[in-house]
Amino acid sequence: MIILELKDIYLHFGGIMALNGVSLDVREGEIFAIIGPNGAGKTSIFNCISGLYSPDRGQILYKGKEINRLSPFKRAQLGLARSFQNIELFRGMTVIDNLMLGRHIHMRTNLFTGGLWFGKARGEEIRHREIVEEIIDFLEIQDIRKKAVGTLAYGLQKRVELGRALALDPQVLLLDEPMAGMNAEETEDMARFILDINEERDVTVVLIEHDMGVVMDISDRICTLDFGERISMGKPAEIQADPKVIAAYLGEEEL
Amino acid sequence: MTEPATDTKKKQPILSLNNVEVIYDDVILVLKGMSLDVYEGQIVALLGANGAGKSTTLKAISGLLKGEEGEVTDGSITYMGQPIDAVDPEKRVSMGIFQVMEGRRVFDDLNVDENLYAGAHTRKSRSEVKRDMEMVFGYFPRLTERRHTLAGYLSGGEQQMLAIGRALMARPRLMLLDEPSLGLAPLLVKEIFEIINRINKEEGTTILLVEQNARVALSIADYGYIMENGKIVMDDPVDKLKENEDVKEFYLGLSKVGDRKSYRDVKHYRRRKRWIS
Amino acid sequence: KKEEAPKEEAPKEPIVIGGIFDTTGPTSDVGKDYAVAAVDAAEYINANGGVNGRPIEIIANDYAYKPDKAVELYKTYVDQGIFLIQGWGTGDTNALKELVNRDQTVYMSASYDSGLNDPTKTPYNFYVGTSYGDAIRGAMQYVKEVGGKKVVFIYPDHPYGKNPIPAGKAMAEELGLEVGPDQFVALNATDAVSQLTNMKKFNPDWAWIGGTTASTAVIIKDAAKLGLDTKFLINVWGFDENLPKLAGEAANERAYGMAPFTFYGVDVPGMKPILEMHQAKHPDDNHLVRYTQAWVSMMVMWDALKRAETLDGPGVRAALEQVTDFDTGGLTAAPITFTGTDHRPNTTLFIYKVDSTGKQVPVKEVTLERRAEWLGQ
Amino acid sequence: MQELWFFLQLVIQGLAVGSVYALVALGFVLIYKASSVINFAQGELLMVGAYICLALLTTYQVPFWAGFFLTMAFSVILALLIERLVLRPMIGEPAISIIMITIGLSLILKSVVAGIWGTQIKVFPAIFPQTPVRVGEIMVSQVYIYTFMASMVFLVLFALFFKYSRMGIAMRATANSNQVALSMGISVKKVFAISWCVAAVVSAVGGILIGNINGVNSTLAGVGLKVFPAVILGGLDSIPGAVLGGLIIGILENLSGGYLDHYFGGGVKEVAPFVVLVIILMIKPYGLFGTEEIERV
Amino acid sequence: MSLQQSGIFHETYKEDMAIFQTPFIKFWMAAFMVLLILFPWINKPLNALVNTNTLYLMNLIGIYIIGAHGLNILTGFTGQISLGHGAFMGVGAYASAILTVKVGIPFWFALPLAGLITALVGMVFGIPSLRLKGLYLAIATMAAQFIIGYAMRNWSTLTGGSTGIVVSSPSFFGISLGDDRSYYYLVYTLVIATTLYTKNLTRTRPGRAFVAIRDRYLAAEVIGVNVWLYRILSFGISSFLVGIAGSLWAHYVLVVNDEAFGIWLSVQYLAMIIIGGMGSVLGGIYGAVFMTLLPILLRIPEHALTQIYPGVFAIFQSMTEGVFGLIIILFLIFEPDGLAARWHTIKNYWKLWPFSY
Ligand SMILES: Nc1ncnc2c1ncn2[C@@H]1O[C@H](COP(=O)(O)OP(=O)(O)OP(=O)(O)O)[C@@H](O)[C@H]1O
Ligand SMILES: Nc1ncnc2c1ncn2[C@@H]1O[C@H](COP(=O)(O)OP(=O)(O)OP(=O)(O)O)[C@@H](O)[C@H]1O
Ligand SMILES: [Mg+2]
Ligand SMILES: [Mg+2]
Repeated sequence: MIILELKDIYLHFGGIMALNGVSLDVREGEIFAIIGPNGAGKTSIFNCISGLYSPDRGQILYKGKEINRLSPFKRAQLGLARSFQNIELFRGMTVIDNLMLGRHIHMRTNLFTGGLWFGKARGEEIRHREIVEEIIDFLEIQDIRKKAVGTLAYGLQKRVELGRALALDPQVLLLDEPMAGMNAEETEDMARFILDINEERDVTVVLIEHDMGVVMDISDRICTLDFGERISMGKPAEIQADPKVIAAYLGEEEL
Repeated sequence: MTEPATDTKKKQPILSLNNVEVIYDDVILVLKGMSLDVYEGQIVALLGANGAGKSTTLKAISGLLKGEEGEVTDGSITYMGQPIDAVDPEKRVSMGIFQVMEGRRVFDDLNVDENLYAGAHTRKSRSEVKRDMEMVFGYFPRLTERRHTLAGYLSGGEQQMLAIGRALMARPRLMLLDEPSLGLAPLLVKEIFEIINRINKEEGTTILLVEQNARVALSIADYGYIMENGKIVMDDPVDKLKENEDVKEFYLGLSKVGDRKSYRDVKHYRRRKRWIS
Repeated sequence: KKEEAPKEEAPKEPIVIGGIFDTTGPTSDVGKDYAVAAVDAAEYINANGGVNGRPIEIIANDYAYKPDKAVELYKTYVDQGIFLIQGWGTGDTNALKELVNRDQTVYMSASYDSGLNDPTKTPYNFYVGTSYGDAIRGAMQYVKEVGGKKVVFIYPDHPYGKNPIPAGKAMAEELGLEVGPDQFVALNATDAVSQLTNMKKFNPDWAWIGGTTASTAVIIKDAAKLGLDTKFLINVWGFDENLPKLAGEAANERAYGMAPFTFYGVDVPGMKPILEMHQAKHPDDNHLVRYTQAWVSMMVMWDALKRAETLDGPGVRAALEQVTDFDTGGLTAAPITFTGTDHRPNTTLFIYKVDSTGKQVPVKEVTLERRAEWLGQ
Repeated sequence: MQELWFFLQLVIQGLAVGSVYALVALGFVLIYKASSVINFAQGELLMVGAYICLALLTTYQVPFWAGFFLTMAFSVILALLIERLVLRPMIGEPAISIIMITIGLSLILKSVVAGIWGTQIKVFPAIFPQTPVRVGEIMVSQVYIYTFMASMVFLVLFALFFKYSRMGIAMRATANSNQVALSMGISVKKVFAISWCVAAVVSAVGGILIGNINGVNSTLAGVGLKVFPAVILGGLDSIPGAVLGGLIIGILENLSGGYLDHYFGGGVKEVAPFVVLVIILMIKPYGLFGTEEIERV
Repeated sequence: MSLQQSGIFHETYKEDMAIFQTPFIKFWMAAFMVLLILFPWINKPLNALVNTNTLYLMNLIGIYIIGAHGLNILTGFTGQISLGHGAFMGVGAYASAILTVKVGIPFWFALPLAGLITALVGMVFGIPSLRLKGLYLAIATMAAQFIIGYAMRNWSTLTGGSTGIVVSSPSFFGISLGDDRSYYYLVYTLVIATTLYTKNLTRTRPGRAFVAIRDRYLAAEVIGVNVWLYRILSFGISSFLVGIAGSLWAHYVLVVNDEAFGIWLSVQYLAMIIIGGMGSVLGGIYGAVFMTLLPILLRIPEHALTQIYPGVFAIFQSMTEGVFGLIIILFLIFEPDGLAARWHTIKNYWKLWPFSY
């Protein structure tokens, strides 16, 4: 079943056509990768999906319903979560608080109950804290849980960001270059996390990544963009062999 | 520590860190006696896990720690035979040390051209700067069409190109590169490393390279250091390093037999091997 | 009773007086001189026998023209057992009047707000200058006398400026003067062109200015610039020795001041001790009529203290209410009298003007009736 | 006809007063552009400049031009001192702390001035011809004309400087990120020092001009507050915006004073600019010419 | 190395979330509370020492603490600088004065109502925050300051114009709260209540949303925070608290007059939270204490000097403001993150001591 679909999306900034009639569809339960040269428009697609950019033209469908006009926070409530290319964590807060924020949409505490604390608010805090701790265990970041994220090393921040997105309990997870800045071992961990999230939590993953080793290995389908246009879409093996993709993106060398 | 390669043995290192300790916020000890030598004309790679302290090392060298509540509390940093611990960061740039910071720190509100001009701040000759600018645009044609766009609007990869271009504009003697390949498309990664190699060979720029993409890094480096938890745990000429089993496994992503494996096959959570723990 | 920082070899415990002055705030340009004078006067009083042998001590604190600061100082003073205060502005004195009444603290202010001179409402408030209400009435009376027909009121959006305006308008009506539209010029205004251009349409013979010296100078200069024929009658805080300096030639024959007090240095008997004090303590300073104002306030207070039966609020109040025809040695336009039913010190003031050579000279003394209905108005 | 003259008089006078604001705003924007510091002591710099010049001219009887240049020199020294002692230690600290620092600075400057010169108003010796210029029924003091010219000259100088000079670019880079600017070899200290020096000089010029209009006392620093609506209206980081903002605020003040005061009982002059400001900001959140904050992820 | 203290292990998240985590801290907290309760009975000797009515000071401090909490929620937590809180406090004061004097409502109802009215006014002036960022917003709130100030001065029928409104002290079951001591208990009951409220708010969902908006509002929006709503709510709750402070102020100082609520008060509020530590509940308290005490403490040497050289006192007085400025500057230079941060570092240091590294 198609869970997320983009139909003929156009987006421009001044004279630059960032997206030029892009269409793609993501099936429920798959790992879908978007690749393409720098400036091809990958992040822009994510921004359109999560509602930070509104396309000039075209439709974005989530579970068959158009979400073009929804504001970003509403889309999050529908089950769309993402990470960012330039880490966008809340730098002043601890890891736990960042993840607890991921739980925001699932919590109900308001200005009154929160201020009173005892009773409702505390119970809710504890319940969600348990969920968050589970994610912390899953991502193996126990030892940094009370550190301010701003002081963490780059790679760890990426992991925390994944955790925050996960805390939303999303149905579709958009990950923008999750492996950037990781060495082989950490890349492996991250890949494992993504696979686990996909398999065990039944989350559909849309992935932007430049590490071809990972992309070709873990994704079910890949879409390639260049200059805002889709130049190919298909199984990893097809993409790898596509001369257009090789010329624009992969280069001649073997992987 | 093992001795550096024999051919450079007699020479004075252009940069040398001796037992450097760095503390953040007065309490967090990050570098715990870090030592490292870089010889003129070399490309030296510095590898290590997330949080090992690689970026911190570079910042200690360029003097940019101060802005982040960090402080070198012990040990010494020598550049061209002189201790530079007391030298202001901007002075270090005019002495020839230039750092490309992690995470594409471009000037958002300046356009691409102005960013490049800012990179050439310490240089006098306007005509040379102009020429180098054309060179940079030659390297990164993608930037040419975005010349008058504010850098903040560029895509991640474009910003990374700009950050590297800016470093080229400075024509440093010692370039500190913090993950130059971050977020770049594979094709471009290759190109960037070619460029790095070229300025090293042609201009004689010494390069200290922090890079997670160890395969590419080691392919152009002369000498490699591996750091963990604030210390150097291994250093060797690259050829030797590449043969090390641990390096192969953890940094090059090769299993014992030397071929690639699928991520789907990796079983859960192997215990990691660490040099120190 | 507190005994902090006692004067060396003081024979007796001093009578402590709380000072609430503005020496750093927006009115410090005049407030500082006033505060200095109050301290000087205390020294003079002590040198001349104090209060029946007891010295007085004035704690001069700055409140920077902030009412809440004034309240804080006031409360501190009361807490220390102080029952007599020398205060300053219209806003803060009004702010404190309830508390003053409750605590039975005698409060002598530099604000001559007419609202403070009705003992049925503010039994513990006193001041020694002709009230603003009487000043503005006097001004209208003068306008009438010299044949003026049309007047306009110019004032800042501020209690000192606003409070007397109704009195002025009522008086103008009573005298049959035509009143033009009010104009508002802020105390910190740097120009008044728009207001004066507006006023020009009505073209009054006389305009009342209820600002301070700085804003008055601005108005007068702009009036000259716009070539207005209007002459200006200026309330007490807007007319002092600085005005001709600031306004330059523009003030000549244009600026008239309502002056309850003799200007600093004028040769009257009461000025002698002031000048001696000046010579002895700060010969290089340059004083204004504000110095005289504070001095007179202290002298009246001294007189009452000496006669007070009990040294507390009610005692001093009673003594003040017995002040009758207190001779200020020519420092005020008329002697000062308080009664239990009327705290108006007098109803007479000088009208000064800036003459064609830039000198400030008295032109007239106006005296108003002491009408009962004007009490507190 | 008379109504028209009235209107014109208000506008012209507004322009005149506005050019004073423009001048102060220029210094303010300069500092902001170079270091993203909001300088709450701008008015005090102006006041100090005015007092220094006044002291030179009256107490020391220095001729005007000598006094003028000595004042400029003094302003530079003062700015360097401020930079060295107060701002340099704050490099890299959050903007809001630096704002607070400038508030502290304004308190110090104010009290030092009060300590030295007292709080009474002092009068400037007449430097400019006192007779107003007259066009039809409109009259403007000559000082204002000089002020207007000064602000135009500075406007052109600064605009060129920031667009084209090496230092100008370095300054904008510094405002963007101290840390990254340092890594380019840009001396953040120097940038701060230069920007404060220039701002102090511009302010001192403004101070002398304003001092000439109405004399000098501690309330002179209040002009500093007028700067905020002016620069925000123009766009915080825009040099032409500062000038235009200053002029518009001047005109607004005068028009509202002339037409509205009457109905609302005074004080409209002071608030009207702020009301207009909020309305304009709701339509153009970065003022007329301000650069938008970049918000892409 | 982790900063978590070693030696203490929490077995439940409930314990981990408690405000006072160790018996040691609990003990000192209790001791402090006892001192707080006893203070009005033991402050006399202190009065002479600092030459002022310390109980009055304590009350003012308490009132400012409540207001500072308010501003801290808005600026420290949500990251929206306000230069209008002085005026908002005025709204609270006027609302309370008008309600008690002109409408005749008892103080106990006027107090929360004043808070609500201020919250409403604050939210209206917070609307620009939906579009404005950073300093632009700061100046827009400064516009609020001037516009409200103008209304207070000129809407004479309601506000008594520039003369203001005289109010009376509240009473509690027939006992007048007009004296400093009983008012003290009123103020500090509310101080404790609002402090706990603020602390709790900031460590639960809404507080986290505030901080998220401060740190990165785009990311906050993408994870599902209704940025719009929370910005306005932040203005609302912040103004509510400062309105309460205003109401308390009015019934303590007993006269409401626009001069007290000028831009300077707004600046002082800002100084409080910056010096105390933005985004820290303790910070608001430290800041209010610091900013209220400092001028008083500065008066002590000045007072002594006045006694010795009465003639020159004016010079010293003009200097105190400068010294005040100087101390602010020194403070920010040496403690840019505020007093609360200093406390934090010391705490961290001792946690790890003697193995600091
Ligand atoms: N400003 C800071 N304040 C406190 N701690 C910091 C700060 N910057 C870095 N650290 C800590 O120092 C350690 C080393 O960080 P550093 O950024 O040098 O790592 P790195 O080796 O570059 O990692 P990565 O590969 O992820 O970039 C980390 O544990 C990090 O948490
Ligand atoms: N807000 C914006 N304003 C102006 N230009 C923009 C904006 N957002 C994106 N662009 C431009 O649109 C193009 C596509 O950008 P996008 O970030 O989607 O690229 P990308 O495929 O993610 O590249 P990368 O791999 O380098 O991250 C780029 O040229 C970029 O400069
Ligand atoms: Mg991207
Ligand atoms: Mg790093």
